[in-house]
Amino acid sequence: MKRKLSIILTLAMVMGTFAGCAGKTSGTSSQSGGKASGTIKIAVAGPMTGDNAEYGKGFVNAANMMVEQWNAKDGVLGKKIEVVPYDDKNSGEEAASIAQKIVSDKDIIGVIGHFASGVSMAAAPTYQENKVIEISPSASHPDYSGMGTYIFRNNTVINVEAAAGLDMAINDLGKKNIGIISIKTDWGTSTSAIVKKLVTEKASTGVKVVAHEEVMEGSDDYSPAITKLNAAGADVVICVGMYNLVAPVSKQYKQVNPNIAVVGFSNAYSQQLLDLGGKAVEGLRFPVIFFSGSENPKVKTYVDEYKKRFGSTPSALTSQAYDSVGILLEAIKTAGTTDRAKVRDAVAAIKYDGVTGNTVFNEKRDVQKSFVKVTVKDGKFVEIK
Amino acid sequence: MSGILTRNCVATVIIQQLFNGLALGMAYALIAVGYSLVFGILRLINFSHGAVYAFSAHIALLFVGLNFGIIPAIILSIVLTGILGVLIDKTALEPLRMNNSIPMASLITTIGMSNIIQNLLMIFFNTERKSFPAFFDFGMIKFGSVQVNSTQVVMFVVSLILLVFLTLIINKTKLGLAMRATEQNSKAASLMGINTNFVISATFFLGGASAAIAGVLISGYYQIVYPGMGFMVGLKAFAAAVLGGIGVLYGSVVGGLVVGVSESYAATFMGSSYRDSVAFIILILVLIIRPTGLFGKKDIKKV
Amino acid sequence: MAYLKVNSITKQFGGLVAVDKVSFEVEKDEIVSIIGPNGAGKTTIFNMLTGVYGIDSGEITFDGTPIHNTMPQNIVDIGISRTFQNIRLFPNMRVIENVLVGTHIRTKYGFIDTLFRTPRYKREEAQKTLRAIEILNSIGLGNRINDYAQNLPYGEQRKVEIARAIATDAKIILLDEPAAGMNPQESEELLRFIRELRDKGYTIILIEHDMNVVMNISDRIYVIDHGKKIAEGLPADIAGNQQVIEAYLGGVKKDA
Amino acid sequence: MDKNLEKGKSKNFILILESFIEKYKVPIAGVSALILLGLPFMGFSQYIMRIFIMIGIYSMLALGLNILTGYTGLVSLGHAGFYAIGAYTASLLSLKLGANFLVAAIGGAVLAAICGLLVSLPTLRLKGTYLSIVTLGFGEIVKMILINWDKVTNGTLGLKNIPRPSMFGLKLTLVNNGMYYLMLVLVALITLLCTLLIKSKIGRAFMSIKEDELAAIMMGIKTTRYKALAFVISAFITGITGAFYASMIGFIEPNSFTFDISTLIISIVIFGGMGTIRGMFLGSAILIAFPEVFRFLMDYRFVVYGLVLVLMMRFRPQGMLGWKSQMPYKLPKLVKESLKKNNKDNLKTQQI
Repeated sequence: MKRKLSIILTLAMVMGTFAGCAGKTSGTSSQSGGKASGTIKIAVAGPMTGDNAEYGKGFVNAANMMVEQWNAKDGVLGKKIEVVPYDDKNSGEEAASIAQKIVSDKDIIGVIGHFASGVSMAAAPTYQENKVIEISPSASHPDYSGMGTYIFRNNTVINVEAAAGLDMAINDLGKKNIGIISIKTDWGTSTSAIVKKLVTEKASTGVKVVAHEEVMEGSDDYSPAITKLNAAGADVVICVGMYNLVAPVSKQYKQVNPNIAVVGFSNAYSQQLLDLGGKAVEGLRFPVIFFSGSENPKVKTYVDEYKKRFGSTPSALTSQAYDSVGILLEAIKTAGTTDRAKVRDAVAAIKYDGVTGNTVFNEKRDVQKSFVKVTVKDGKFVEIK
Repeated sequence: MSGILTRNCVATVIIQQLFNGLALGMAYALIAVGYSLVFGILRLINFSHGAVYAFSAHIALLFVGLNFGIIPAIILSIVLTGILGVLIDKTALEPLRMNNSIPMASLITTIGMSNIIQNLLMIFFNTERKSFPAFFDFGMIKFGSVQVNSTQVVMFVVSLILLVFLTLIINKTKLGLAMRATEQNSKAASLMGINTNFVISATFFLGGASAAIAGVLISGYYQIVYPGMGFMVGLKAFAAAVLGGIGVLYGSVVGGLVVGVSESYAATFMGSSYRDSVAFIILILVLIIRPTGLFGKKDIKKV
Repeated sequence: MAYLKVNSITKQFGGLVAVDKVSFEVEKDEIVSIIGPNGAGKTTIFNMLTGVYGIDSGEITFDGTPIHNTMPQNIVDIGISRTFQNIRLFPNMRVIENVLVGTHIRTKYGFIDTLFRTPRYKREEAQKTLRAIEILNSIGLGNRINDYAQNLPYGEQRKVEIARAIATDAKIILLDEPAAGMNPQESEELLRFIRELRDKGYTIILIEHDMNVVMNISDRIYVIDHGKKIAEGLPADIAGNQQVIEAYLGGVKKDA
Repeated sequence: MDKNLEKGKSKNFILILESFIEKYKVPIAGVSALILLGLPFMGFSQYIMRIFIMIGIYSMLALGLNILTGYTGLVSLGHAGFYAIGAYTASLLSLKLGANFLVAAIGGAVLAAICGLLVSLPTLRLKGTYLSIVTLGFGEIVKMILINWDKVTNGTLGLKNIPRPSMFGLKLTLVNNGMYYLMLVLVALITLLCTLLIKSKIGRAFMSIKEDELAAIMMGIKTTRYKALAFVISAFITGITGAFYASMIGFIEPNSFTFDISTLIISIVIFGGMGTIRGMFLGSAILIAFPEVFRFLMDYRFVVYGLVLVLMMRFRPQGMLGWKSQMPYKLPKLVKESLKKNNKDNLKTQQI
C-alpha cells in the first residue's frame, strides 16, 4: 500500500511539474502573442539567496523605491511599471537560465543586474541576442560592456577606480610601500592586477608593491597573509574586497600593526563595514561614486527614504541600481515607446542626474563618474574634502 | 648586514606563522573533538557538525542581540546546540539504527541535515556577515618581535580545559563507562542493561555542546558570524580528526594543531590561496598511508 | 602428498592465540569435518585457508603449491571456495544472479565484449547461465531462480550459498555449518547432496555442530579446542575419544 | 499478517505495472520517443526548453554517479570535480586547439576518467565514509586547482565564449534546438552504456560489492579492480556531461562546480532510486524542475534537497522508483533456446 501510494504520489508530482511548465509557457506565449499588456516590466536579477543575497535584495529594494516614485506619477507612457525579481544565485549557470526566462517575456524592457561581473557576462549574450537592455549596477570587469550593444553598466570600470584608490594611498597618505590583499574572485584578481600595473608605472617615484597576497572567499583567518605583508614592510594595505574582507583584515592587521593605513574600494562601502569593523576601520579610506552622508539634498532625501523603508543605509551598489532603474525609465520616456531598439538608443544618449552623480555612457557603454573620497571617522563615513 | 636582517626577519615570520597556525589549529581542534565523540560511539561521520557549529554561533549572537549578556548567551547557546545535536539523532539517525539501515544511509542523512540547518540559518539570519562581540580580548602579548593575541591564548586554554573535561567524563563517570561500553559493542552493552539510545543521545549532546563552545570561541576570535561559516572549517576540522585518529580525543587536538600550522606555512611559502587545499591533501595522505590516523587503533576484520 | 596439507599454522589476534600450530591433511574426494566447541578457532582456520587472514607461521599447500598468505581471489581461482557461518548472500539479487556471481571468476569475456555484445559475450553468458540453472536444479532450487535471495527461507539460503560456491568451479568446498537452521528432513537432503558432490569429484571440508550430521557424513574428523588440535580420526574413533567428550561437555557446561 | 498481505499487494501492483510495460513496450517506447523528439515543436519557450536540457544534463550526471553509488555502493561527494574536469578540459581543447565538440568531449571524459582512476587508487583500501570524504576532498582540490592555475584555467575569471558544437556544418544552438537533440543523443548513449554494463558480469560484480564486499571477494571478484572500474566509468560519464554543459552554457568558472552540485546529484540518485536507471530520469526531472515551478520555494531550495535526503533515507531508502522487478529473470536468448530444445528432447524420450 505504502509503495503504491508513493508511486502514485511520484506520478502526481511529475504531472504537476510538467503541468506547471506547460501552464507557464502558455501564459508567456499568450502574452507575447497579444498586444503588449498594460504594464511595463523591469527585471531585477541578482543573488536573492545564498552567500551574496544581501546585494540582490538591495537591488530589488532600490528598484521598488524608484518604480514606486514613477508609478505615483502615473508610471511611464501612461502604463504602470512592475519590478520582477529573479534569483541568479550568483551563478553563471543560473544567470544564463534566467536570462532565457527574461527574454521570453516580451513585457520586459530591460534588466537591472546581474551582480558579479562573471555572472553578468554569462547572461549578456542572451540579452544581446534578444535585444534586451542589461544595465549592471555592479559589474566592473573591463570586458563586460564590450559583450554587446545592449550591455551597459552603471558602475565605474576597474581601472578608473583602481587609479583613484591608489591615488589616495600614494598622494593623500604619502605611503610608498604598498601591500595588497585581494580576494580571489574575478573582480579581485582583475583589480589587484590593475593596481599592480599602475604602481609599476609610478615606479620612478619610489612607490612599490612590497607584497601581494590573494586570499580565498570564506576563510576568516587572514593572519598568515597579514604576517607576510607586515614582514615585507608594507606601510599601506590596499584591500581589494567587499566589506567582508576589508573589515576582518583591518581588524586583524591592526592587532599586529596599529599604525597600518588601509585603503579599500567602493564596494567595501556599506553599513556592515562599520558593524563588522568597529574601531579597526577608523581611518580607512576608499573612493566611492555614491556617498550616503552627502549634503546633496537629492541624496539626502533618497537615503532617508531608504532608511525609513528598509532600516539600513543604502550601499553604493544599491544606489547604482536605484539610478540604473531611473535611467531605464527615463530612456523609455524619452524614446516615447517600448521598442527596445529605440529605448537602447535613448539609454546610450542619456544624461541622467541621479543620486550617484551625473551619468553619461561613453561609446563603450561605460560610465565616467567622479569619485568622492571617503574615510571612517568616529564610526561614521565622512567625506574627505 | 642586510642579509642578516632578512634572515632575522624570516625567522620572525616563521615563528609568527607558527603561532598563527597554532591558534587556527586550536579552532579546528575544538570542532574536531565533536566529530571524534560521535564517531567513537557510532562509527559515523557526522556531516552536520559544521552546520551545528554555525548554528551555535548564530544562537549566541541572537541572545546577545536580545540583551541577555554575553555569558548567559553563551550558556544558552551551548545548551540549545546540545539539544539540536540530540534532535538530529532522535529525528533522523535513531530511526535508521532501529531499521538496521546501511551505513551509507546515516552518512547521507547527516549531509541532508547539514543542508537543512545551514540553509535555514541563511533564511532566518540572512547571509551577510554579522559582527560578534569580542568578549575576551585583552590585547596583544609580545615575545620579542613575535606577537601573540590574547584571544589565541584564551582559546588555547579553554580548549585544553574542554578536552580534560571530556576526557574526565569519558574515563571517570558512569556515563563515560556506558559510552565506552557502547563504543566497544553496542549490542552487548544494551544486553547488559545500558540504555544505548540514551548514551548515544548524551554523546550527541556533548558533541553539540562542544561545537557550541567552539562556535562562540572562534566567533569571538574572528568576530564574524555567518551561516556558511561551518562548511570549510568543518571539513578541515574533520581532516584534523582523521589525522589524529578519529575517535581519539587528544588525537583531534594534535591533528587540529598540525593542520592549522601546515595551513599557516602553506600560506607563507605558497600563497594564501593555496592554504585551503592543505587540509585536504593531509587528509588524503593520512587515509592512504595510515587510515587509522596518528593515534587510532586498528580494527580487526570480522567474518 | 596430501591434496590439501595444513602444516602447523598459527594465528594471533593481539595477545590471543586463536589458532595454535594446527596441522591436518585432506585427501582428494574426501569429506573431512572440523569440529569443536564454540570459539575453538574453526572459522579462523577457514579464514586462513581462504586468504581472509594471513597466517603468522606454518604453511598451507594445495596440490603441492603453497597457498598461505595469498589473496582470497587467487585462492578461489586455484580452486577453493567456501560458504559462511552467518549466511552472506547478496540479498537484493536474484538467486540465479547470486550463482552467476559465483561463475564470475570462470567468465572470461571483457569490457569490450560487454559493450558490443560480441558472440563471445553471448556464448559465455549462455553457458554460465545454463551452468547456474543446472547447479540450482541439482540442489533442488530449480523453481527458485527468479526469487530474490533475501526472500528465501533460511535453509534454502544456505543451499544458494553452496550453489554459489560450486559455481566457482572449486575443487575443494569449505562448508561452514551448512546444516545450521535446517530441519531434520532438510539436513538429511543436504547430507545426500554433499555426498553426491563428493562422488562427482569435489573435496569437502565441513565445520559442523550437529554431531548427527558429522558422524553420518565424514570420512575423517579433526577436533579443535582452544585453537589446538586435540584429536583426529574416523568418526567411530572420535565418538569414543575421552578428550573430545570432555571438550564438548565442558563446552556445554560453559554454554549453560 | 496484514503487513504481509500489503506487501503482497504492492508486489502485485508492480508486477501488473511491469507486465503492462513489457506487453506494450514497443508502443510505449514509440510514444515516449515521439514526445521527446517532438518537444521542440510543441511551442515551448526557450526557457522551458532550457529546463528540459538541464534535466537531461542532470540525468546524465545521475546515471554516472549511479554506477558508483547506486550499483557499487560507493558514495562520492566529489562528482562536481569530475564534472569540472570534463567541462574545463573540453572547453580548453576547443578554445585553444580548436578541437570540435566530439574530440573535445572525449578528451574531457578521458581526463575525467583518468582522474577517476587516480582518486580510486587510494580509496580502494578505505571503507564507506572514509572513501566519501576523500572524494569530497578531491572535489575541493579540483576547485582549488581551477582557481589557482590561472595560466591554463584563467582562474576565477573562468572561460568565456566556449564554442557551441557544430555537426554536419550546422552550429547547434538553443534556438535551433540542436543542443536539445544533442542532449537526447547523449542521454540515450549513456543510458545504453549503463544498461549494457549492468546486464553483464561487470554489473553483477558491481552489485555484489555493494551487497556484501567480503562475499564478493570470496567469490573471486577482484573488488579493487571493479571499484576502480566503477570510478572510471562514472567519471567518464560525468566528464562527457561536463563537456556538454560547458558548450551549452558558453561560460564556466570554478564556482560553477561547488559541493552543492555534488549534493544535488546525490539527491537525484537517492530520490529516483539507487541502482535503477529509470529513477535517474524521474529524480532529475523533479528535483530540477521543482524550484523553477515553485518559485516561492526558491529560498528553501536547499532545505528541500536536504529534506529529500533525510526523508528518503528514513522512509524509502530504495528511492521513488526503486522497486525490485517482479518479472522473471531475463534469460539470455541462447539459454532459452537450449532449454526449449531440452524440454522437447525430454518430451520425445518420454514419448518413446
